[in-house]
Amino acid sequence: MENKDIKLINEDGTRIDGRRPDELRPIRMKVGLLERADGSAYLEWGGNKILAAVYGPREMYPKHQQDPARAVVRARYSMAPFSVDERKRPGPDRRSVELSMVISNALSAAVLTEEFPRTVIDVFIEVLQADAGTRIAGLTAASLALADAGIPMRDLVVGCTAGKIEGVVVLDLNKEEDNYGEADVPLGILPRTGEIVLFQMDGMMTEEELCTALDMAYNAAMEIHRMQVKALKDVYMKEAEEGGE
Amino acid sequence: MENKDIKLINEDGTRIDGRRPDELRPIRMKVGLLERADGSAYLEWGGNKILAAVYGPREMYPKHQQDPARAVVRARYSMAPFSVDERKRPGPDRRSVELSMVISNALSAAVLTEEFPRTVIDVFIEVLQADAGTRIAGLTAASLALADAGIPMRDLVVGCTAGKIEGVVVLDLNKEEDNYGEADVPLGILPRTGEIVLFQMDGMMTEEELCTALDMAYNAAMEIHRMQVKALKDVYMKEAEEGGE
Amino acid sequence: MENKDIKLINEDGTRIDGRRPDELRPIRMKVGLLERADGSAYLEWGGNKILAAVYGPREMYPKHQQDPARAVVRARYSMAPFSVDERKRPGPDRRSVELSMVISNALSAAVLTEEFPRTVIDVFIEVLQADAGTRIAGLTAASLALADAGIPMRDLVVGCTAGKIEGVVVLDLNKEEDNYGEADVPLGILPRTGEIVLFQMDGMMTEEELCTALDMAYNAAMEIHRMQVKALKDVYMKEAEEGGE
Amino acid sequence: MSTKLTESIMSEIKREYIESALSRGERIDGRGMDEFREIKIEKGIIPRAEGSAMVTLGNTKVLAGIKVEPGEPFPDTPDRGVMTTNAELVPVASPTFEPGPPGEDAVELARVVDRGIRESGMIDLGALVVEPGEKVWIVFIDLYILDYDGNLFDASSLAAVAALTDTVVPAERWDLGEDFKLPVTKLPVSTTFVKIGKNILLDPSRDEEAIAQARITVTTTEGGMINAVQKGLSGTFTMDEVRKVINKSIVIGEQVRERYLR
Amino acid sequence: MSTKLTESIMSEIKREYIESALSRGERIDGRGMDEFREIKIEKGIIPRAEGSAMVTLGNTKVLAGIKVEPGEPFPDTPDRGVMTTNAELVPVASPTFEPGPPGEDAVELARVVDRGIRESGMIDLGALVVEPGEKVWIVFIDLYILDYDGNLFDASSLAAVAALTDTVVPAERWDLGEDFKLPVTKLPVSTTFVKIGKNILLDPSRDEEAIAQARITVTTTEGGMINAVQKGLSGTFTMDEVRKVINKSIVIGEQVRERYLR
Amino acid sequence: MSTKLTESIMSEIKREYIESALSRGERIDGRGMDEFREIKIEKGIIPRAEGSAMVTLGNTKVLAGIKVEPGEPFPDTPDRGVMTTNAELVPVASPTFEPGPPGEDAVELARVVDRGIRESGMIDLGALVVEPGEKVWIVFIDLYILDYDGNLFDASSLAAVAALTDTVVPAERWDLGEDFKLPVTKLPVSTTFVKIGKNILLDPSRDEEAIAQARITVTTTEGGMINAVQKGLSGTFTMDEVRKVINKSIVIGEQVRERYLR
Repeated sequence: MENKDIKLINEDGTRIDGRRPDELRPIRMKVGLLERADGSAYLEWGGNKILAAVYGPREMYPKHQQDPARAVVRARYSMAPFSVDERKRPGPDRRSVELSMVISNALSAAVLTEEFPRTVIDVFIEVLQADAGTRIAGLTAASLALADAGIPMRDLVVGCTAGKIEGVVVLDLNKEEDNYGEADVPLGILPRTGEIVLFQMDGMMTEEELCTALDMAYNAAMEIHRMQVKALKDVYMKEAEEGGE
Repeated sequence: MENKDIKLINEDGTRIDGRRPDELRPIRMKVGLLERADGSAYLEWGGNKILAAVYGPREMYPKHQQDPARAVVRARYSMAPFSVDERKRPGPDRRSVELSMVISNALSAAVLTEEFPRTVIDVFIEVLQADAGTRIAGLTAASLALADAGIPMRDLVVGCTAGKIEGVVVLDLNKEEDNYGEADVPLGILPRTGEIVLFQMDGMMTEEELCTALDMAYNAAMEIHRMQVKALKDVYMKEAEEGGE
Repeated sequence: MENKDIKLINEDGTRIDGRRPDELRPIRMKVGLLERADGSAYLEWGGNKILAAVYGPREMYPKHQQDPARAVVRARYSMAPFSVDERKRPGPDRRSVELSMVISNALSAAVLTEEFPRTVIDVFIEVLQADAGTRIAGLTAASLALADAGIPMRDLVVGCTAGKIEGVVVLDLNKEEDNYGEADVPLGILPRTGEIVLFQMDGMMTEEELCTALDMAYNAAMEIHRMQVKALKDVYMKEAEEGGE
Repeated sequence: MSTKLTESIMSEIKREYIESALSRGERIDGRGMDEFREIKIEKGIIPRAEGSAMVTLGNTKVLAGIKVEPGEPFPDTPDRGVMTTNAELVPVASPTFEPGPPGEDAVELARVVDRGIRESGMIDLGALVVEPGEKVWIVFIDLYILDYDGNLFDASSLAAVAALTDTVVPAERWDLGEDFKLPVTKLPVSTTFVKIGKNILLDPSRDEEAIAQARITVTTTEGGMINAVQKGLSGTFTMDEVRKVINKSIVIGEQVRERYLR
Repeated sequence: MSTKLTESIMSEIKREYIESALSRGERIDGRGMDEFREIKIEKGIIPRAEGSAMVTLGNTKVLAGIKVEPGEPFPDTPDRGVMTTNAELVPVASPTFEPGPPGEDAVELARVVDRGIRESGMIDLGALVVEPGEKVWIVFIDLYILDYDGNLFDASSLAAVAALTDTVVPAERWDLGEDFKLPVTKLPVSTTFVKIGKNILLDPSRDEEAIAQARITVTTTEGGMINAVQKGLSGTFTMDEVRKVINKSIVIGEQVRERYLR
Repeated sequence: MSTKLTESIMSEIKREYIESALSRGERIDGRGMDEFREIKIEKGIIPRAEGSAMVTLGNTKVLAGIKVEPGEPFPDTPDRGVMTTNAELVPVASPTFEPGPPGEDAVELARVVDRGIRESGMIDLGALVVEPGEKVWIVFIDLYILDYDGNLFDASSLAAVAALTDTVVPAERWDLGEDFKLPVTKLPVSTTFVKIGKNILLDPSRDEEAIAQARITVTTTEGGMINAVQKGLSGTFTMDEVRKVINKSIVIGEQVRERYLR
């Protein structure tokens, strides 16, 4: 996170892509597009293109990883080789191992895991094109895929990233802002209770800045949650219609 | 498969090693030379030197790979580090993974796998020196090793390669022809019925050329099959004699 | 083992660190310093700093490696990345695989393995700083950790290294002597019976030199064994005292 | 294990259903023996990649992404660019696909697709040289299988070929001159058949693949040239069957090329 | 499996014991909610390393060793040195740690420690350049967990920071001028809390970690700056709890810095 | 598991048979205690390799192949070629050998063979320099175990040494001057003994190895020099036994060298 010669904030306070500090990039969601998966969702968020699929609950293998009291939610975050400017070698790196872990934890907080002891719920998140904020976009898509798979949850999971660029706290960093900005704060919540299920930060911020960023991301997450609900409604209304034909 | 300055066909129609277009390289086969293996065979074919050994039927491990209805024939094609001009690093590469698969499939077509459910028949093919056509040489040797191990088969498996060099369809490419020729057609058959169990091709051929190549390889395979039968007879006659001493 | 310009033996017969040919480097031992391990020991020997920990006997996993008649003693020798001048990449290399094996064998000779069939006794040896002779230092520490874990043994295991530098047979090579000397003879024994449990050698020695080296290492091992006994007494007397308070 | 039991019963039922239809000369989805399922090709859907295409073949979905980067040529071909093909059976695509390095199915798939493209000379590798022997363009073809409903070979091959025709070499990003379209000279098409009993079917669905004895893929190019063949599975073909398949592949390949790739 | 049974009963007993103490506002080892266990830092204990420190936090023991070697810079930062952090959950430390490449716990640990140090700008990477774009100093931070009794994050972070302040760049060994102290400008401190029921506890012991629902680590530097946050485990925090933890981390971080690192 | 049972009974029967013969001072194959099985060495059987040799020792078969290629020297020995030894327990050789990267047995085997050759100075590495510090010849010794019937150490060592004496450095292929014979100055020979009860036996067969308590390999060279020792297995030797083995190894090693390697 180094400030090069790039100017991230214009004189009128807008950002390099013309957004206001608290403005989201365009978001599109689609639920249930894969044939084989038990549940699936596709999400475009700025330049991010992300596919999530759910399989399960199914028997946990190897057996010694079973939890006799609940289902294990096992998310796997993965980037396609062509999703970034320089080709990424296939296979997990340390970053994707960590992101898989924090996403697994965040989803576990929402799923009623105690209903399916000894099973695993596999959540696969494929980043087809990356444009900053992929972990939160992946989390948001994964939660839709879980809903599509009919997995009982006490709430959807939704999130947003805030950050700091050229001293200003802003919402939803894009790639240039992420590369040259000063801080990055991904946040995931359960919208019904406002509980925090994912929270990371790196960069350099004062306490006040961080709290501002948290509030900004929190409010945006609530807005994105409304899109989630709409996307789910769309698919089920469509199904109902088709069912009625 | 790039045509360099090398001239592969002489003015009299013979090839760089003096063979006619439809002439095989010298082939020698020896059955049952290893002490430990359940069956084994050694084959020299041109400059190829290939050892095949069979273990099994034996219990399949790990268990979840067992087939409750039949034996799994699991061939593993491997090249010794010193078998080629530039030392090959030990361990499987993508090419050997693919060849192991097509050879496994070809042998499975011959073995009466339904007689040994839940077991594995391991076939190890070691290329000690490589000189083009190793997959077919390995397949031919493997089938002898299976016979030597007493594995019930509905037929031996045998094969030959044809190809195209400087526009001419020829039999049994050697290394230079394989490197600088225009196409390569490995074929494996069950000689009794003439069924095709292995068939690959790469290069550039017309339909007519490919069919000519197939016929050529087919006929040669029948000839090589006679050598297989002789090699097996030799070893059993020798055993019978020794048994009678 | 190449002799550079370095002079390893002074004119008065002493070595570059001032020792006589048959003199040990300073050795310090401490038993039972880790909280979690079943047994542990820390050993400083010259510049070597080595930690050994024992877990077990515990159920052997995977099961097919169980020995129905006895416990398996499984030592793992490992060097910390910062233990040597040039950072060592984490993970086992071929050298550590071999040393783990010879140390496992040497410890197995002492442990009454028949008392714990089907189990494994894990011995972890971590070289935190390396200064020649680490395998023997690790073996000596491991044997203390086994004792600390209360594993029944017919004897402690102890060892020492001898070697040859500039034509002279000397005891307990240090790093420079190991790098530029002519031979290295690590020896491990059971002190009660004098049986040899570990013996390797590499370099160039006559029969007489090798036998001299063996005797020298053997006698030093007996001396180090007295330190082992003292270190164990110290810890148990301290425990007894504390128990009595 | 009741799931496994159910699976096994279901697969037996499907087998009978497919075979009984075939005995009447029909496929269960109503297709002719030599008919592809519906094909849809969307190019350019991953703008960050140098080229991309999503192919939908029935319910099978394959995304091909192309990256082009400068690198070293192979020592024995100093004056040619490099191409390399990788396939990932992404676990979103099927309950049986597992995360991890490519298994033998993924390796075979990548290698068969690669051979068809390479041997056809589709990419003019001679035009991908920056400095002979030192620096050439490396074309990475990455196949991402997203939904598996049979016939990955043809779907992947189509996706790779379509993505390559969509590819621009990003020379400017590397300060190596102006961007230019990847020089493409041929359009190889693969056609895959399976054998079920005596029947030979083009473009098998997943249910058909599950009960097939043998498989064969033939890749052809303009002018009736054959560039790659791969026989798969442990069943057999007769020589006559093989000849017919080769002939059909040339004819059908040309139709696919005309309709979807031109 | 009687061992497993015993373990499970023991852990239930421990849970009740810890929770009942917490319900009285107490921790089982008598500490206050925002109190660290005893901290001991020994620097320089591995003289062969370029820097080292052993940190004892209660019964938890972490050894950090620093190696510094010349190498190539990253292409996008030709004028900066490189730092890299690796953590090994060495199997001496716990019956549940297994030999082998770092698992997800070790990866998370290394990455969180790394972020705190990196984002604080602790190491002046701009001063670690030998020849821009060609040769820079690479700082390897290796964390060796030797005894695991809870809160590896703070113990590892302390060990890494202390070891870095002990580090001398071995320029002479590589014929690159005179040795010099690693230029260190900040002293980041991480503070880790867990949530058990409604209680939020600093520096959890292993028994407390075992029953915690959620974990949070905040790394702060001089002047109340926050450099890294990591929420862990599958439980949740309220926004209010998070704000309090952030504030406490700044205060307590400054105390630790003053007392142990200055 | 009836196979396992049978195996276990068979091995018990073999043990009694071998031990009872030894109690009469005999080995089951009639050999003397210090006698090798029949040794056969065929050099040059892999013409494509730079050197090769197949060694048959009783029923044990080891093929050694040598490749020699130009490469970089180690930084600390810029004026010396490089040698490296690798052993593959090829799964053709035994029902218990599995495909995959070398296990600990293969690693030990390769390292012991390597030490004997390296420490004897057999290969004149100083004569394998093309350009000091830049380019030297790398000698790859690959041991391929083809049939395992005991005593891989001596069979492999013999095969490696014989193959090295057969080796021509392929300088012409790399445009580095004329081909030349690999400069070989010594002929190290390893002799391996096992201990069964009180008996110490040279060149153990597989059945003897299966019941041996301890193993020792001593590699010696011209002039009675000892270059490598490796004690194996978990049994013990007395100091007296070790001294005798060392002495015998020198004597027998010289006989083998004279008879098979000169």
